[in-house]
Amino acid sequence: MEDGSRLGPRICEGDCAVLKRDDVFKAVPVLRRRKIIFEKQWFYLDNAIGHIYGTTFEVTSGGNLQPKQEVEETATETKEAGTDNRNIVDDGKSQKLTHDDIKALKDKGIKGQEIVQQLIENSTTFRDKTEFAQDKYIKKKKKKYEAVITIVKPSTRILSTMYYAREPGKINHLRYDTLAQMLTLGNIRAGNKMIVMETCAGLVLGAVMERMGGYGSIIQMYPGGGPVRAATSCFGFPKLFFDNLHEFPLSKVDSLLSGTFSTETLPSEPEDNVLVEEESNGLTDEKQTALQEGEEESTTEAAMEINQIEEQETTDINAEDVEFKENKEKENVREKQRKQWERRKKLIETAALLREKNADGLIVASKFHPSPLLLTLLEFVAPSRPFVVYCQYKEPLLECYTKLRERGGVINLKLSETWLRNYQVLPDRSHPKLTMSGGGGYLLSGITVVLDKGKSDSSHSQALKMEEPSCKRCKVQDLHC
Amino acid sequence: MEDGSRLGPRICEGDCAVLKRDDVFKAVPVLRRRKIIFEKQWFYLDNAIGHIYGTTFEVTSGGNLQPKQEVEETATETKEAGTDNRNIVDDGKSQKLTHDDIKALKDKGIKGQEIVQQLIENSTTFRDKTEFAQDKYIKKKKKKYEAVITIVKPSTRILSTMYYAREPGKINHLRYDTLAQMLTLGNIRAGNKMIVMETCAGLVLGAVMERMGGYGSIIQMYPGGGPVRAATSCFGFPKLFFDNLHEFPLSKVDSLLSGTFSTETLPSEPEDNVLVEEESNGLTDEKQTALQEGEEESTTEAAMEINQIEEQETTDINAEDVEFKENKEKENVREKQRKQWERRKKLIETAALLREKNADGLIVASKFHPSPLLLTLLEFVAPSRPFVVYCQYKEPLLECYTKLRERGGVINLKLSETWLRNYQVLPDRSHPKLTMSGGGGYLLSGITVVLDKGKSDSSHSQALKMEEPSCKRCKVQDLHC
Amino acid sequence: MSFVEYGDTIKDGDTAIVFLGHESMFPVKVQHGTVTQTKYGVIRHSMDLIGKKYGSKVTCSKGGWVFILHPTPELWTMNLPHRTQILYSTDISIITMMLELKPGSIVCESGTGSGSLSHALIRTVAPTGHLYTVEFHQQRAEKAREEFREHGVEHLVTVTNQDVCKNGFGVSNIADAVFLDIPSPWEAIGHAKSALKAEGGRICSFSPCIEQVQRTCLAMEEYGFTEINTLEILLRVYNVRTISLQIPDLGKAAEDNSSAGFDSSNPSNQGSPCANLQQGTVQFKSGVPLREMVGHTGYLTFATKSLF
Amino acid sequence: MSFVEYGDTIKDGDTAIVFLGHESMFPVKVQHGTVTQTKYGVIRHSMDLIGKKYGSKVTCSKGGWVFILHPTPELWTMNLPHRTQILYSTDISIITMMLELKPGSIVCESGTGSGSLSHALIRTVAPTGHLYTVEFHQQRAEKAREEFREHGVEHLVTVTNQDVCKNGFGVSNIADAVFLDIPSPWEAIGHAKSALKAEGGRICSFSPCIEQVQRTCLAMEEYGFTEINTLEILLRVYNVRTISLQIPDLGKAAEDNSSAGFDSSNPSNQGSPCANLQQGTVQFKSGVPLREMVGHTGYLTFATKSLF
Repeated sequence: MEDGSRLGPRICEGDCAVLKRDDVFKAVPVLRRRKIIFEKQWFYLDNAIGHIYGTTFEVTSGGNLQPKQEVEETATETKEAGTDNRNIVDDGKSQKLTHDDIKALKDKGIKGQEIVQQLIENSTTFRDKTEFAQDKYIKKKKKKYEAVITIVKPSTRILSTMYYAREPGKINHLRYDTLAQMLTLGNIRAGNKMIVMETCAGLVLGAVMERMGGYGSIIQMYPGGGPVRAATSCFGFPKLFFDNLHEFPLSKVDSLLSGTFSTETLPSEPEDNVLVEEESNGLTDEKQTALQEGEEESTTEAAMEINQIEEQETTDINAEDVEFKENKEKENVREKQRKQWERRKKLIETAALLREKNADGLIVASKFHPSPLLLTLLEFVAPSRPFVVYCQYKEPLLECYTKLRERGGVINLKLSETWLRNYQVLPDRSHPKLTMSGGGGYLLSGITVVLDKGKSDSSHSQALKMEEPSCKRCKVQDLHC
Repeated sequence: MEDGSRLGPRICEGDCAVLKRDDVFKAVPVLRRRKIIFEKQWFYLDNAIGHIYGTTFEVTSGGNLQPKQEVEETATETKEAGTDNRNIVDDGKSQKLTHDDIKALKDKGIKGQEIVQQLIENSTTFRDKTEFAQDKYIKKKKKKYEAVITIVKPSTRILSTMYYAREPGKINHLRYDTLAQMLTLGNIRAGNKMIVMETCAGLVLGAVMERMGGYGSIIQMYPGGGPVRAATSCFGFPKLFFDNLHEFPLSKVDSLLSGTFSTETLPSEPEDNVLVEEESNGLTDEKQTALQEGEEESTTEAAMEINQIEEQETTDINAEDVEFKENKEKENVREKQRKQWERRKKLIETAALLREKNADGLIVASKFHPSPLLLTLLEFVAPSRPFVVYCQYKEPLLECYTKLRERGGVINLKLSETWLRNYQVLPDRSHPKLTMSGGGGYLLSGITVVLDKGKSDSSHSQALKMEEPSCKRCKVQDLHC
Repeated sequence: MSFVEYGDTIKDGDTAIVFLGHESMFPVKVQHGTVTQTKYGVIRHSMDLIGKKYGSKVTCSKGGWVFILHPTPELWTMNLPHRTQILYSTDISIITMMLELKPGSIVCESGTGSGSLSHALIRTVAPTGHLYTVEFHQQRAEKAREEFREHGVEHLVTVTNQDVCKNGFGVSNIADAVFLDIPSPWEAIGHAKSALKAEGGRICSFSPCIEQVQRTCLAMEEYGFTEINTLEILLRVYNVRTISLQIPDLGKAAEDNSSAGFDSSNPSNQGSPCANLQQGTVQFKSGVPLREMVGHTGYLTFATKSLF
Repeated sequence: MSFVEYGDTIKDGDTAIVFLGHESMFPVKVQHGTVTQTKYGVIRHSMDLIGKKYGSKVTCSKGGWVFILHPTPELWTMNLPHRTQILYSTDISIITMMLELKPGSIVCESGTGSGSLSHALIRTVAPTGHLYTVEFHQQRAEKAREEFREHGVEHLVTVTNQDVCKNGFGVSNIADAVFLDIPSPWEAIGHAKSALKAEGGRICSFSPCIEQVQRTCLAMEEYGFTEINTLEILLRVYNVRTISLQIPDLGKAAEDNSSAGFDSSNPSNQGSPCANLQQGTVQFKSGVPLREMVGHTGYLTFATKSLF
């Protein structure tokens, strides 16, 4: 096998890895003797263990993975392209191989690539097709009969793309380029003290953690019984990244601000939260429901894979803790108390961190109405720091904007949306991709400044004037500066 | 001069013509001995009269227009392009010709093209620039020193582009491609009976008239004292196009529907309306006001040019009517009475046209809230006919959508917006234009059906279900059909 | 019924659109004695359609109902049988405006394809204009002719089956506008120019790929076209929805409780702060973009054949 | 202050951002004894700035006030002296994510240009990563070095003045990511590949023109890059406005009048139907797109150097 020390990390049992085929990603736990179904192929990851991340495998008989050294392009020498399609009459009889023939080839263990070659040779119209149509045909067939997957290390790029494609409902339809804007506009970097409020399965939290690389601290605000971090766990961060990750219940925020905070009433256990997450998606519309039902299928599948990692870990811990069966109950009670004590201690620490009111930024991306979140959580942010709020809909951000203007203490407010266009770049046939995302959600960003509470009336009116986006005034100012 | 019968229409005195330089248009009346200012050049149109539309002229000394037979590209043979710009140090001293030198050349009557050539020869950095930078330089200088204009015949393409660029506030920021959508979605064609309600200076009316080519009839609904048709008059339609153009005051619509309509109370005279048009633009925001102030400058200029055509016509009529000065007053009273009588007669005719409730479509594009307009005016439309409503903002159309759903009698409702992207296509430097319009407004379109008033409750719920944009249901239906 | 004139009632021989629901419809040829199957049951043409008003609600045999719509070029575009990739109304709109088409215009088109644009062009140039449309695929040309006949517009259109790049449009110096939607439009620019009137006219070329556009622009320049302008137009459709967003629980309701000092270690009380909180929601209407939209149809290059 | 760490108070030597109002700001180098002119009057650094908290409101000599902001790469991008075309935050965001940058990453960049992207890259790879940036224009390279020094990030960046197409990045097999913003990126793909780690890494090329993209994609394929993906990202900014639209007068208020039968030929009564009508308006908040927006910056082509 390869020299791993020079070539980067190897695939290890227990890792969270990402399967990749063309543009399709799927996060899976690396486990032995576990059947994986991906892109209509089933296989086992056993043989992948020990290989370097980035390796491409071919699925061979019995669902075994076999490393593929070279990703060759399908033989182009067989192509004899027609110049146009005027002579092609589609009678549905152009393929001489029957379904049974193809099945027979497969059963014989003939590799996908060879099947495609046979399909080409047995197509009566292939030679008459234009070069473009030929390529299209090959690609289609290749996708159908060749089973090649690459195993890659998770990253924000990959996981955010994956979630947007597979389970957008879980991340409030936050498109990956919108997430990218948030990370940059929020000046997320090592050493920051960040406040993150998200209900995006922990994807946004993971992205922030990746950008902070274990330096600095993060306070995750959570609704309900505990933070959801299914996507966070997919990143495969080292343990130390979690040392400075704190969580604080949203339901304690008002009391913290009003000075009545106490740790006596803790929110319910994290387990309860899963229900909350599944129950409400912030939508009453039928269509959305219908859509999400459709999504739910794939969701369930992928979520299963991911949750199994967590289960796995839990099982491991239990296996270590429970040495003797007779001690189990006693142990459980003690363990529960210890955990409770630890939770309370951490909560007090986190409350202290928030009370300093010197966070270096605020990131909000949730299913809740952003306005109360933003107005409250900004209290904890130091002046001259950026904040970014995501919402799937524009209207709530209009309200945020208005409320923030009334409140003061923020400048450079900007409501925006990005358009993302992917291109096909091929010799003589370059064009934007034929489908694109209709929308990736909206962002409201800004910068905090010292809030002049005494003179709020006068500062308010001046702040409004100051920020009014008037082209005329800008020009005049340009001249002066 | 050219053989006009074969080569299309000639420029005539009194025409409304459009001046064109690069992508800039301006509509002007063709008048003798009248100074025109366009793109920082002044000239007289006298010499253009009698030439064919589409002719390109050069502005020569004294503001005379001289036809230019060939539009040659600037000599490319002098170009010796550098490969990159690493050796260029910008010290602001690269041009050896001074402002005075250039002024001297101009005063000598040297043509613009020659001035540009001299500028190139006297630039110390021109040869070091990349080919791209050289082209950019030439274009910039050419634009500044060469005075070439083309005179073209007005059309919807030209006038809608011109209005959007020069006076968007006058047409409620209706972008030309949005107007194009309206004309198509509205199935505007010869022979239709159309209802048009617009406050876009008559541009939308003109576009509808162009597409109907004088066949069929149009009923223009107007607010205030009379319809505004400044842009309509720019099209230069033949007189017969106006024979079947009717107008009806909005303020009479409710009484018409309720059966209490009478012609006894006519709205005030058209002249009053200009004020209304100028007063309200539907915006309270400072920025918009600032922007529109900026626009107003060019607006005033262009509007002046256009209005002079109308003045001109009025003067002509008066000149014919008033033969003898002593008869003037008597004549005036009689004339006024005749006009009043005619107006009333036309109003009764128009009311009858509307009462048939068989219009072939409805087009709304106004500064007013579209919801009451749409709900009321749809009463006059036959079933199975398209309607299209434009609004600069999305929110009012959301309301229209909701109200229409409650009302019933419409299907295929669609709320949309178009993105327009212009490209630079040049060898080795093709890309989308660097600036684009941020938005062209929103459209709500649909089709009328027979309104089942008796069963409104049941039909409403079924209609809602029927129209709910559910992907799932669509797919099922596809299979069934 | 014809595609260039509205009729009030459904007649034998009409092409009508059966509207089943949101973006679900299909065209039907109305014929005495014929029946059409829908998911709501059978429609009997003689009984249910002929003589009825366009826009009527028709109850099918299973009790469900549909609307019968008068055909328009736009409805046809949404429902026609695809023989090729077709142009949709968004592109058709800007093509029609930028080519300055109106009643009386003479237009040349190639290829005819599935006739989506052709129907829209005929509608706009009627009753006094004409469409010359050239299609190199024989079957398609034949099918287009048949459709134009059925749709009552055959007097407004001439379909020619030839290769426009080799043989041109078969007319010269009569067109106000030319439209090209062929794989190598640059090979047809010369023919387009000679089809256009001597006094000039407009041309449009539709191409999916930028390389085609580059070659076409060069050819247009070579042939002396001016105002060469390439653009792209995309439709963004919004679904109108009532959204309701939860107001997050920041603990305002729980403040009284926290002072009461419930011990969270008592399992029966753990849920209590959540239980007595009034989770409010905010409702609003929103125009929500579709998750996926058409990201590209083609580049449209417009140009003017100038006077000289 | 540094561009990779927040400081609470303004210190001598800091680069701070003076915020005057909506999108009107400028950077200032804080120095004891210096004064800065603004339209609101003078700011005296020793008195008004040094020792104050970042984010403070500072009153200028004429009584108007400004905010003093801590610099961030994003504020720098909005305020830096342009020596070239620069990359803006919208593109920078997607570049950073798609190159999978994080603390510790080694990145190569060419050209340095005005340092807009460089500052953002350094921010992201700090404190343990490094940026190798290559600029062929000597003046610009020098200026960039100076800025990095002033901004407290010189330990995180190496500026080299050479032609990347000829001489590469000056490092090999150490980069996690390479970014190219040069006129002929295809000439630098080989150098980019050898700068990247043996185990692979990511590359991005920014080009305004599609022809550059075409050549670059070919070169990437030739050099065995995979996942070649070209995209474009555009920012649509909305102004938040209170809009009020008039409710049209359809005559409801006038109905009583019409039955009263005023004669419109009586001039004094002509205006009456308008006069007594209560022209209502509807107010709502709207996010209104700007009239003009940036329509294109460049195409971004990303690719992966794979394991084999």
